[in-house]
Amino acid sequence: MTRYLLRQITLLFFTLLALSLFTFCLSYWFAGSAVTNSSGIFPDDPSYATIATARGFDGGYFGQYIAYLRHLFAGDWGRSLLDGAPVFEQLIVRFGASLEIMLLALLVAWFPGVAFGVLAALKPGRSVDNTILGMSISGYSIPVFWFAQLAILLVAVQWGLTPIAGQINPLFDIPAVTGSILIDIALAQPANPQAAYYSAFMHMILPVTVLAIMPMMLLIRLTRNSMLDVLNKNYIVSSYAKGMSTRRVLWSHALPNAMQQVIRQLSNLISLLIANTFILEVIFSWPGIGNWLVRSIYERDYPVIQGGLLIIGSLILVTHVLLNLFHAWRYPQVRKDLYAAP
Amino acid sequence: MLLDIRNLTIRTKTNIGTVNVLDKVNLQIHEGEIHTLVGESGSGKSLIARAIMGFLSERWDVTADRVWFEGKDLLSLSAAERRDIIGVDIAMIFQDAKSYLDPNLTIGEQLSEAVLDRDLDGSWWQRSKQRKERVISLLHRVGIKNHKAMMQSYAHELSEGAAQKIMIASAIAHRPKLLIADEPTSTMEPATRQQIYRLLAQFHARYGMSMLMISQDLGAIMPQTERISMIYSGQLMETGPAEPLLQKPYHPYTEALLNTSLYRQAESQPRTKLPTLPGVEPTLQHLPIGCRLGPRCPYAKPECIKTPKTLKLRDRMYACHHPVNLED
Amino acid sequence: MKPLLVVESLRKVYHSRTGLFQQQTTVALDDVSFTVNEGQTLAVMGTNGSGKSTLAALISGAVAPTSGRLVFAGEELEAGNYRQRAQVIRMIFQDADASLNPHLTLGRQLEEPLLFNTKLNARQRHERIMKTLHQVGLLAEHMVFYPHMMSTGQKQRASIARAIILQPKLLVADEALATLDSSVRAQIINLLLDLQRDLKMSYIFISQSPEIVRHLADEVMIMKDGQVIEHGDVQDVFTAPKEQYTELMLMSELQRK
Amino acid sequence: MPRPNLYYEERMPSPLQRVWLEFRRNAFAIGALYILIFIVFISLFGPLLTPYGPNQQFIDAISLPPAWSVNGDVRFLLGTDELGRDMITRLIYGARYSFALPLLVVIISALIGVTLGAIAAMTVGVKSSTLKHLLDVLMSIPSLLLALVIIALTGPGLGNALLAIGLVMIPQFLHVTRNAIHDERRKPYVTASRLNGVSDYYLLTMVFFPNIVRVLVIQFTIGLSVAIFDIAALGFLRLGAQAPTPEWGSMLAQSLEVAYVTPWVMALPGLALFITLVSVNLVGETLRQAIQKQLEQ
Amino acid sequence: MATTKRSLIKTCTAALCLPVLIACAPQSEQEATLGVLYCAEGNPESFNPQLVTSGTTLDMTAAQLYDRLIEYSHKENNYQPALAERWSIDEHGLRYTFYLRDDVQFHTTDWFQPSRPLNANDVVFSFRRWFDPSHPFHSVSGRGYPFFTASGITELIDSMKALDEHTVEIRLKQQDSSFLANLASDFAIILSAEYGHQLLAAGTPELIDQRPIGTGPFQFSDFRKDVLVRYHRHPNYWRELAASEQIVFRITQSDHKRMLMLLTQDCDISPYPPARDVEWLRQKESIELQATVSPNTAFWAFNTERPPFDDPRVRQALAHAIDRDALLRAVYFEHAVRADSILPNTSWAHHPIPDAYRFDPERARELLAEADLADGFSMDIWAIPVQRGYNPNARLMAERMQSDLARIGVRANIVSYEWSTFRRRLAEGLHDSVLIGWSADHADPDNFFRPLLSCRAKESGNNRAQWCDPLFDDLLNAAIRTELMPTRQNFYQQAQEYLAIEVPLLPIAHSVRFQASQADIEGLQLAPFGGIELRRVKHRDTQELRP
Repeated sequence: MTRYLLRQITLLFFTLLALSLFTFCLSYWFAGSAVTNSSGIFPDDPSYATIATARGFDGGYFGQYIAYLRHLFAGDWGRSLLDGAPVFEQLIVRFGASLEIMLLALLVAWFPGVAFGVLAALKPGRSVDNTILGMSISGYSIPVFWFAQLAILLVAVQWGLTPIAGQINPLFDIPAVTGSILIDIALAQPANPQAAYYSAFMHMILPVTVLAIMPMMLLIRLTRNSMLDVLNKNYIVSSYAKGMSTRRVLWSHALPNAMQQVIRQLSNLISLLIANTFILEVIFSWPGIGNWLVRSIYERDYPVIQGGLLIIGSLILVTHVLLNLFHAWRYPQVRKDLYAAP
Repeated sequence: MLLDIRNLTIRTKTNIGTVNVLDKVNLQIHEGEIHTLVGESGSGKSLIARAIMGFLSERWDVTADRVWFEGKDLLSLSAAERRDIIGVDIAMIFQDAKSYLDPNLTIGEQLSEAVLDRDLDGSWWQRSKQRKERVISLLHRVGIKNHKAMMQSYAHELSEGAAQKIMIASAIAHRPKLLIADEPTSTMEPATRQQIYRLLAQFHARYGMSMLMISQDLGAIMPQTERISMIYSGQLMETGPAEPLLQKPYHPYTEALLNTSLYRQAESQPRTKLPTLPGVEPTLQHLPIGCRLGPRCPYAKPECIKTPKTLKLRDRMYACHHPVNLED
Repeated sequence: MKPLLVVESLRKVYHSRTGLFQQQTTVALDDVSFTVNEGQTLAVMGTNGSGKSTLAALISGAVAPTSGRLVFAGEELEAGNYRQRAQVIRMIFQDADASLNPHLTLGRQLEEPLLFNTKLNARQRHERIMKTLHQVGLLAEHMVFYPHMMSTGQKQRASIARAIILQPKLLVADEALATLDSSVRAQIINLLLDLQRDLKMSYIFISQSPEIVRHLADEVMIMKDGQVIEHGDVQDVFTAPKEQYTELMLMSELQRK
Repeated sequence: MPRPNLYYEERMPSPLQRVWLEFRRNAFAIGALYILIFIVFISLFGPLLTPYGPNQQFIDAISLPPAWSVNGDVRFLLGTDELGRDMITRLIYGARYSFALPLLVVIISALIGVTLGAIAAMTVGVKSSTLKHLLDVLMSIPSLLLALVIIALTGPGLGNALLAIGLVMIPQFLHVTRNAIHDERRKPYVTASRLNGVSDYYLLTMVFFPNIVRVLVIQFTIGLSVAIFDIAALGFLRLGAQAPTPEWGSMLAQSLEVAYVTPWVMALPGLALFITLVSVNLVGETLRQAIQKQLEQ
Repeated sequence: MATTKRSLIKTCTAALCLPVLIACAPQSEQEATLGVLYCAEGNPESFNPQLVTSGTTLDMTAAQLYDRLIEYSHKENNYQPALAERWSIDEHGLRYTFYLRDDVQFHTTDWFQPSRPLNANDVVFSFRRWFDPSHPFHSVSGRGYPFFTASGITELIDSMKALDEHTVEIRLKQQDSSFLANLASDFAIILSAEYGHQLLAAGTPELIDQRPIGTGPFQFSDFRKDVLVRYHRHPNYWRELAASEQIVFRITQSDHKRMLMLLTQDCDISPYPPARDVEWLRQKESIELQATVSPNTAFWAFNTERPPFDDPRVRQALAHAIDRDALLRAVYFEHAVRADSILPNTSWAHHPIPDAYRFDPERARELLAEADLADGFSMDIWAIPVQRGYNPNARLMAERMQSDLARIGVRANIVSYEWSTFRRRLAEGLHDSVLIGWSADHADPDNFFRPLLSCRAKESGNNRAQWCDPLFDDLLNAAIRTELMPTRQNFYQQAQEYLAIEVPLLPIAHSVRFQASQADIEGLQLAPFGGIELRRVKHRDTQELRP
């Protein structure tokens, strides 16, 4: 396991390096001055020359890349071309906000997704299975941006159940420290935390639910398929041969093994989640990274694009490695396959 | 009579309609007997074992005059009642034992599942301690000395022989009255096979349990076998005590199988052609009417198709109008 | 008798990566030499991992040796030259099912070696295929069958047909009978015996079953950990094994007697 | 070679035909297939079917509800939008942008990706597991994000969005093809063909290809579904097709301004997208199951 | 059972353990959330109105954070004292003296604690910043002072000095009839000189526009880009204290979204509700809708520096190509009148010339042919991405115009950026043409000409047509040098006629301005000119927290 851990961490290191190299190259590929694109300082700014030197632009590409990495580690990710605000500070807050709904949506998707998937797998080909499968495919096919809009019109506007924008009623004076509203409320310790949590909760319901739909539907199918697969395995038969009840067999053998396959495909789910988060943040005015990145692309705010890509890319890479590690830790026979690979 | 199966019939749907995969099979196993069921692949021998265990899914329609185990009809038991028998009084081991072990649980965890709660008492902690002791003793009984390492290992780390030993340990946890072994050694190397057979023979001797061995090759049956049943394409061909049956088979099928198994090879000349049955075993879509061996049987006559019947001679039964080796 | 295939100090080493910089070296076959004569059957026995399958793969050409050479009827066989080898040495696989392409009809699969190794025209190829099918006891109609429509025995016959369609001199069978039912196995044994008689072929027979070896082979070679530990006439080796390893392997069910 | 059916009466379906037979048993999937064929049809012949142009504005018919409602007008079956453009015409034209173009893009990427993947698999052996890991990582990045990166470089626009999606799809097909061939090449039947001395071309077309075609078909349906969604999503984010292009995603984005007052303007393009995606996904999933079933026999 | 337990634990880990869910709290009536939510259309570009012209920024800053020397009363139609309790003008109209109040306190915040009330230094500091290039803050923020440059007061002021602690004197170079109007406009706000010096000492002068200190009814508290701007009540305000403890501007770009937010009570006030929604908003009982005739004009400006728009015939042709009546229906839903002059119909100098801008595609084609462009050409129409009082939906308007233009063979391409980028690029003159407009800052007609079309306006980047014509500038200067109404009217008439020939821009509409709020909001009044005052705004009853 240690060796595997080291190997994964090496892999992570190199992929992160490749990612940073890519974002570094973007400065050149984007239109305009590479100095401006990486630092956010316009050529007519008096500090332009100093910045260029600090970023190694008087030297070769390698020196520039090293300088770029140094700036990254120092937390100097450049300034927005639009408003001159430091990218890194914005990034942290927005990243927190994005991560919050992503994790919550994953959580919301997880349990019903697995439960329905198992339910369908227990009666393959029957009406329960067909209904769940049909629901899953339709649910998976709903364009999330359309669905969000329908939800807003119906739930929020027509029935007046929830608010439709932001993380919390802005009259609560909650300073954005981490970006994650639940954590920020805890940090801010307002006079009326209950009310603040309630408000945050109401603001979350709609975006998180809509965001959870597609992953949930995917999860249903993943779970169903791997569960069907596992239920045909011989060790399920031998468990019954021990005189175990169906419930126990499901719980201690079928489900854990089915989850193994699901976890292996979890990175698909995460990527779906990230893509949908981007879209939904725009719709629900959620002050997250996707909302920001999309607009920056539209506005060609290059330092922001680079920063956003770097952080989303890192999130994906780290998640990927964490999933691999979790998988190898939780499922011992996987490690053997990994070692055996030529 | 420990297990009494009368007219066990299993039907399933195919694209040409419902067919009898298993056709009125009778099988009796006495207390303390090792009974070997021999048949080629697809003959339905595993279906019998699974029907007894209650593993067959709904697409298999199981009917029988009786499937009695100690006088209880296994087919009409509820799931809970069945659990009092399956895994306790009837245990089963399988071919390719590794795949019957959960890859994600340690051997210790899986073995402790076989230990029933009702055999333990005391507090939660005490019970778990007892459970562990039971598991260790089971491992010792199947000849695994290094129980500590074994309990922590996973299926993929085991050799085939060791995996089968674990399956046996799990099966004998409650000293079952009947052990069903579905080709437990067919994929093993000869030496390992001997080891497993010795182990099984040992438990048979120690606990006096009955065993239903399933084998596809007459050449590789357990030496201690007392009775043999021959099954072909879902029909029982011949049943009888091992020695006489192997020496003088009545049924043409038994004889053909004996000839082809190289079992009597010592007598045969090397590089001579082996006497074989012509043709291939029928598929489910093309089951012959009457005695299913008919099309391949050198002695087949019209009555084999019209009125197949089972005859009894002393303690042997055979389903044939024209038995061989019966001249005396 | 003329030596057909001469195997000279054949060696095969596998490298596998275990870590970022470490390599693990496995010697699968270590300095193996022997000769197969025309019309003769050589059996190779050994437990799993003894290197007997590697040997089969090397002789058939599926794998290139690390060192050593193969001389066939005085001509050295080049590793990687499949067409040279296909004319003289053919292989029957352990799993007939997996060795047939599930998406091609049997006819197409039998035509494949003819297309690439002979100059026959379509009609001649068709005739050859029909003839070969008859030789292995299959019917003309099997030409349009896909593998999934045939029984195990028929599949094994088909793969034998593919092996002999180029009329090779040497047939390598890697555990070709291991997974067959005994009655089907007997049929195939008979077929192999017939073919050997009719086509004067040599066999290299890889098997774990002493019964089959005794029935089919002239010579037997016992392998252990990539090396030949015993080599001799079947009768001699079977009646008086020199090594305990051999004895253990020959034990099997015969002891019931 | 004699034709099989001439002297053998029983049908001899090839494995791929058997997949189709299995697929055909699902009535919903067949329905979905018909819908897709219908969409292809209107993509091709849309201009012949519609009485108006996609950007033709009727000043006297602004924001009309569908024809069956009280204020509707039979001239405009599904109503008009806030500029007085006929909804049904725009939807039909939209099929070109939202279905036909992604389809075309996926076909082209598939051709390129499969070719490259086949070349990669045939020339380079399984050497570096690290490379495979890197590709795996690349695959785990959402296609929409990659498309966003490319659009960040090229600027918004339908052409750029299509290009971006196409570029994103290529490595996926490459990866799938390469992996599938690698999985296949260890199988005995491939060794058997090699020992027959077949050419690389024969190996690729007759041996590998029929056996990996099911993987490719599945990847194709997945790719198509993703491409349709991504193009629409980019249009919705105003990074893809620009107004007044009747692309469903950008129609949806524009309709948001009037969603409350004239809900049908918003509901219709979304519905069209939904139906298309359901059909593609249903066909894909049924195909996958049929193949699964055939593998299990 | 041990096994089951263990696998249960493992499964749980696999299922990404659930954090403790928040208990749904019941609605609590805590007072900490009192305040008013205002839905703004975009981010403020700066917190200093001197630097900007955009209405969005003005609405959010001018009247809330700052005060001016004098104010204009619409009710009484005259100038009222504000920070200056009185003022005097000499007989030549060249010397203005302002006498300041002595009880005006600046904001006290975490980053600045004033040591003294407002005095003449502050006024001089604030004014010199925009007209005196040697002022230390003149080049801070680097945006220029578009309003002052464009309206010409920068050039107008001869000198300014503090006569004593509470008296300020301004001398003009020449008489200007719009000077007081300009002083009363939203741009002429007063900053704190003390704060300026503190920032200079700290080396962070740019903070003066980012963390503002003023004398206004609210003080700056928090700004999260794209999310909100938060102000708290200024407790030492010299007038009646602000009615609300807190005011939060929620930044929401989409007008539809803002309207929905009004319905879901995510907003209390939504300025500029979309015209198409006005009719049914009026029906809603929970929503109060206010309307005012607002002196504004939406227009289509051509970049006269770019060919082919440097040819007046092309501009005329484009003007004739547009069916503006159709635009009124499709875009304004008839809540506007057609503009036949840049000057709104409410102005006393209004002089419509309908014929110059009439819809006549035939004539347009002829003109294009004359300009050797019979085959048409393709052009960009930049449409403002936000909705303003003068144009509720520029994008929609552009789409309508696309089909009109197609009729004369002109292929139009619609371009849009986020609001601040849009303005930056617009100022750089990167556009072919732009759909934009102007709302009056004060009642003087000069406010419609000089900031929009003068040569100085071109320098300041506010001249959307990039049009500079000395003849036109002369007309404007002549008009401003006199107080005599008939003379001025005559000059302005000539100016409008000149515009009808040159067509640097096509006037499209003068619209009615709407404002929607929750029914329980009181103290909200629509001012015809410029920004919104929020100091009297509050919820009618004791406020309750809404989720």
